[in-house]
Amino acid sequence: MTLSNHRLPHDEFARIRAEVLAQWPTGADVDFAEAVAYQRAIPDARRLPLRLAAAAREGTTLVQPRAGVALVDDLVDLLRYLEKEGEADLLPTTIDSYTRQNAYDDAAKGIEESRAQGRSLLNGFPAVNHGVAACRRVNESVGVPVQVRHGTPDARLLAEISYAGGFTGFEGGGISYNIPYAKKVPLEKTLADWQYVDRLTGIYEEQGVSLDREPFGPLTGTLVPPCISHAVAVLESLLAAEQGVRHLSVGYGQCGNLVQDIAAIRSLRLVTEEYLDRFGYRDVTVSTVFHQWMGGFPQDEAKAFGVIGWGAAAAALSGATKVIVKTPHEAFGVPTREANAAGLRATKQLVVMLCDQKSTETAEVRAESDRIVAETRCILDRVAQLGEGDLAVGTVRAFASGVLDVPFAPSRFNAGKVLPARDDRGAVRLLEPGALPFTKELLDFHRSCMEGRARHEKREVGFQMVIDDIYAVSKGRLVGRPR
Amino acid sequence: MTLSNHRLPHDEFARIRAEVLAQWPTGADVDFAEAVAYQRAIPDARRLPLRLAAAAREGTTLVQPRAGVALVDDLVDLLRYLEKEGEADLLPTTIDSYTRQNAYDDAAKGIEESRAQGRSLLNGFPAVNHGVAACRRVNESVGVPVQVRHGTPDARLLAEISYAGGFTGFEGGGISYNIPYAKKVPLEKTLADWQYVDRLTGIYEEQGVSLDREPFGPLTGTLVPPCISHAVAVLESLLAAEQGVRHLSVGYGQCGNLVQDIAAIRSLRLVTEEYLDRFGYRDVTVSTVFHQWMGGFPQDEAKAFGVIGWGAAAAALSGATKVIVKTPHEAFGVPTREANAAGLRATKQLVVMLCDQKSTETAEVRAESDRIVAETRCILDRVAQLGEGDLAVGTVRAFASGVLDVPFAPSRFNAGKVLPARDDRGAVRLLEPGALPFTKELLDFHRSCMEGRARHEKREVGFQMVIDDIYAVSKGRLVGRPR
Amino acid sequence: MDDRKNEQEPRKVVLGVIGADVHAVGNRILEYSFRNAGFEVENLGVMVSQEEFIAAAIETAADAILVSSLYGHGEIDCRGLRGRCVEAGIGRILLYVGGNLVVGKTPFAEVERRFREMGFDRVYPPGTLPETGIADLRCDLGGPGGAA
Amino acid sequence: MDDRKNEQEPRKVVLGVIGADVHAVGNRILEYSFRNAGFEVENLGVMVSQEEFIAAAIETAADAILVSSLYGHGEIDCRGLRGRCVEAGIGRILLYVGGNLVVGKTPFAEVERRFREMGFDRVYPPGTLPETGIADLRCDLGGPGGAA
Ligand code: B12
Ligand code: B12
Repeated sequence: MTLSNHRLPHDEFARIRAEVLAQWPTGADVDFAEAVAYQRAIPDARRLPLRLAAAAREGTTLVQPRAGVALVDDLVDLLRYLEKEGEADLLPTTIDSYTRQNAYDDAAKGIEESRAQGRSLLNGFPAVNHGVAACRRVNESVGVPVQVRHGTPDARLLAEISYAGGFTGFEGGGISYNIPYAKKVPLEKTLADWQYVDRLTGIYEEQGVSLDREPFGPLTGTLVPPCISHAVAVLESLLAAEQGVRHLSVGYGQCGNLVQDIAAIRSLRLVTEEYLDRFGYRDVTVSTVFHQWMGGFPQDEAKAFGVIGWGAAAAALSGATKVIVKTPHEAFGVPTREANAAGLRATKQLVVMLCDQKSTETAEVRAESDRIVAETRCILDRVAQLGEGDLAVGTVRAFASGVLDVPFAPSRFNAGKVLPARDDRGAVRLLEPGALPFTKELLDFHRSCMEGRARHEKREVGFQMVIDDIYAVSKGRLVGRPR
Repeated sequence: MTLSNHRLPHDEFARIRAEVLAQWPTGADVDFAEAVAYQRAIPDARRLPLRLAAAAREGTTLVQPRAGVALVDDLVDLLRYLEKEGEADLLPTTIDSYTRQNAYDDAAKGIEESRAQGRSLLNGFPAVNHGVAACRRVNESVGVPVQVRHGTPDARLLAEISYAGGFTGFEGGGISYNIPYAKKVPLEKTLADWQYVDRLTGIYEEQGVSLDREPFGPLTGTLVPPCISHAVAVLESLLAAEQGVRHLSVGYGQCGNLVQDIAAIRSLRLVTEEYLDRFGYRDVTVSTVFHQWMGGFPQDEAKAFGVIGWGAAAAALSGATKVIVKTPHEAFGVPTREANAAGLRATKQLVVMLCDQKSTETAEVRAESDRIVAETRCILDRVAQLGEGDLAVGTVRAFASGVLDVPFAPSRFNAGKVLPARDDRGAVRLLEPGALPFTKELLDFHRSCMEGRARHEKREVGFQMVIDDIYAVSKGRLVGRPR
Repeated sequence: MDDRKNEQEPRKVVLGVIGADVHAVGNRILEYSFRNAGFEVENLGVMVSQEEFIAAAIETAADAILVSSLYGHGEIDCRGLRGRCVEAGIGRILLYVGGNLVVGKTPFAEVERRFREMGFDRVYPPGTLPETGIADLRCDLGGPGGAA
Repeated sequence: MDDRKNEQEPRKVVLGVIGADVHAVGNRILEYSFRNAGFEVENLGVMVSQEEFIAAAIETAADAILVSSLYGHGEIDCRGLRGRCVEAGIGRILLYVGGNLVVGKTPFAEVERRFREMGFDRVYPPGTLPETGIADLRCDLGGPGGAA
């Protein structure tokens, strides 16, 4: 089959499904009809799309942690703790890195070792190894929606087990879970594999089971300019909608400049809705996800709280539907449940305190938002052009030619020509635009931003700025000034 | 002597001085000439006005804690710790509540009991009891400027000992350390007593010793509208300048609405400079002080970190010269040094991270700032009128008539007619303007703010809103919505 | 002394913030809340001495003295209050105390013990809502639902 | 084997992120910094297996293998690397490891002990700057100012 952006035909889907469910013994436990019945019986309070829709209506920002450990009982304890002591509105199940590589044998070893040593040796929950019944136990143990968060290029089996296991949301996409999360997996392969995941989501929807699909917004989490992550989010949304997905959450990783962050969430909602509409997907709901600072964190816990607070404040002022929360342990390792809950409560305090101060319509924000939309359109329209109307094909060609290019991504299918750096007020701009298909006006804008900073810092525009910016937040700054 | 706003004549000052220094045995150790020599020898790094001027030039926001314990050695340890582990740019010595009441006998008991029990039973440092030499030891133990922070209606002896003891900054004023800090001390008395403190500062200035004087901005710390605290700050600045004070830091307690907070610092600087200029005080420097949220705090430490982070962010965005920092123990008691340093580091991370994003010139901020200036002028001009040109006399008459009126103040010389409450976006407005001499336009504005909130909340404008607002932050909100 | 008054007659309390403490906000809310709950409140405001509390309690024939202390010197300021009540002939009056009673964040059980030893009938941790004190007072005074 | 090369000849290092780990940012900076410091760097990027590290070290006759592990599985991924080096005939090669080596915030002394026991010559805590590794490597290789 060659890749194209069309709904997977039923028989093709069925053929793949047989293969997928055979990839690991636990696949045998997935029975679609039974799973639909199970999903339908899930109370509204635990259904992610409903909770997001309610938040959007009320104008509140929901709070969600990252969390996952090797063993089922421990995960249940952890999630209950985060719900109760962390006041989490939404819960996650973060999947371990072996499962993300479909290395279920390694995951099995990790489970065994974790049992033996009495501590989690895996950085997440190996949901495939544990299987459908275990996932259901996890979901039934809590009172709020649980979403699977991972970073898996081929997440087909994981999606099957997750949905049958009662999760009502599934993160990822053929671009966002490939380029930042893989080294040599071709985009053709991940785009096709995520068509499967989206089609699976679609057939649940057709049975009256609403599920949330969330492209992973922050990508590499490191100085990603909004237009690049927006373009990816919109493409994955369009590809998902084609497969019948009805509930999309599009995300963005905080850059740290308040005007840019608010404008990013504003423009992300607008541009996603614009393209869904333009491509004829009319009955899709869109919510927005704000990720607190995704780059390197300060080691000191009090300073980390500062960064977390700033992320919470920006999320609230931007009016994002939910915020994904960091913890004071971020610079060290997977957090203890106490540290995780502390990050959540600090965030909760601020998103609730600031819910009445959304600032999406100031002159500064509108101007920045308009520019982000313009940049994103430049990229998306060229992708469509490159694909001769087919967005899946266009995506592959766009990455090959650097029209889509994610800074610092490990994938060899990513051009890696774009270099971002901060301007003098800390907004992320382009130091080296690579092959991004911007208008001259936009290119000039970015150049003048960098020159303004260089003048202020009395040094040349150059790679040292990028390095300084990468370290900056962990060293207590936003703009990496020369020392 | 009847009160009037004129520089204290030399002989009058000398007469009072003899009395003041005799109030407690340690007063005998103050030798002005020797103290001037000592002060002159203090290195620049420990001179508060110089440090503030440098920060203003560089556009950075300095970080300062509150801290004070009963015993000298413990205070030295504490301040060193906050300098090193808290990364404090400026240090305080917070004075205990007995000293603030000139109850030096009680303070002496507190010192003894603290020695006996091995823990501080006083809520601050009894500087008068410890005397000049001890204060010098404190100052010499650290590398940054140390300011005395207290709340003392009659601080004449404390000021003498502080300046001779090497402190280079002294907080307070005849209004701001009376109305929120006393019950039945007449304003005539505190205004006169602070003329003495200011004159003392002035004569040090005349000897080439620069000292910082800081009117206490937040007053009762509880829903104080900016125009009221600004009016007090400007009056105390004018009264101080008349006595020869040359370095003024004017303060403001965070209200929590970002636009209002930024506008408050902007307008505070503008209106202070405007009036100093108007009354002919031309060689006075003005810096601004942003107090992180001064009302009731949430008990949970993670949530407290959230509130602290928001204060740090607002301080940085407002471009305040320094920020006074709260701690995660705020809701409970005087913090441990660890908790104090944690509040400082969380704040430091954000003020440095956000130093390039000052937002004082947006349309929203300018409009709010203009209104605060207009309100403050209404009050100040009426004070001048009531005093028939004498601002000291005017101040007394203004409080008597409610033209100046501090919400929730304990003083019986405060009218207590004004009732503040938040508008629908959390800015502090006037629910009951009392006798504030506002124009009709301004009164209408406040009324319509309250009506807007009432409509949204579907309840009447009333005292219940005030109560709900007082509890709000400690319960995780800013606007106290009905439950 | 008659501890059991007519149920209809409003119960009287003396309210104030002890010592050199000027924290006025909680005091205002307590006054408002106890009044709203039907008590007769003699509010002495802030900076109240032990003598003033006792004099007001005698003068109003109060059922209880509600002491607040926020600023950290509560431990020193409250010592001997029960003894002075006994001396003044109102030894059995209810004594409640609340606020931030000691210097620094301290385990509340420890704080409660110290103040109970000083003769307080009820001791409240930081952040207590007026409702809690009202319910307890009703109970201690044998109001609706409470034991005599 | 000749461990002491001509001082002028650039020293060679193999660099990479081990296991299923995709954290690419630190790796880029390490490459850039070690190059700038005069080393010849063979950067294998992310997701590098033990076998790939050893093959590259043999092929380039490297002086050291610099292993990064950020994602928490470092403990599992690094086990046996020294043994495989011995088997492959480069048993004395310098092995450095850094990053976020274990799952969760752990006292570093404990982490260092575990990785030293696995045969690593130097173990670095989270947040180590490239300069530290460069200085140590110069020292271990007997460069300027270091012992041979
Ligand atoms: C950015 C980031 C990501 C990005 C990575 C993008 C990319 N492809 O590069 C994304 C979002 C994709 C990501 C994914 C994941 N991440 Co991540 N990530 C981070 C983060 C925030 C910053 C890492 C970074 O770039 N730092 C900046 C660079 C410059 O520093 P550095 O990587 O530490 O490297 C420097 C030093 O360590 C040192 N160094 C490193 N190696 C060596 C070796 C030697 C010899 C020497 C001398 C020095 C040295 O020098 C480097 C340059 O200064 C860290 C937390 C943090 N540090 O704040 C978490 C973190 C590393 N991630 C973590 C985890 C768990 C994951 C995920 C499993 C789960 C998830 N959260 O989705 C996946 C992993 C996927 C996989 N298979 O690897 C954990 C690891 C937990 C642990 N060890 O217990 C961390 C610590 C966060 C946390 N506290 O939970 N992550
Ligand atoms: C606002 C405030 C101030 C204002 C007070 C203005 C005024 N005149 O009212 C100002 C800025 C002037 C001030 C000054 C000082 N303060 Co102050 N202040 C606060 C703060 C932030 C809020 C207090 C408040 O209004 N809360 C809201 C009201 C509604 O709550 P509440 O007062 O707790 O009262 C409620 C309950 O406690 C309970 N309650 C109280 N008493 C009783 C009694 C009974 C019987 C019952 C049932 C219930 C009950 O019901 C009340 C209503 O709900 C608190 C910390 C906090 N809580 O976050 C510190 C705090 C009380 N202050 C403190 C200190 C040390 C001071 C100063 C000494 C030093 C300084 N920082 O300048 C001076 C004291 C001066 C003096 N002589 O008293 C400390 C006390 C430390 C301790 N106990 O260890 C605190 C805890 C801050 C801290 N962590 O350091 N303060």
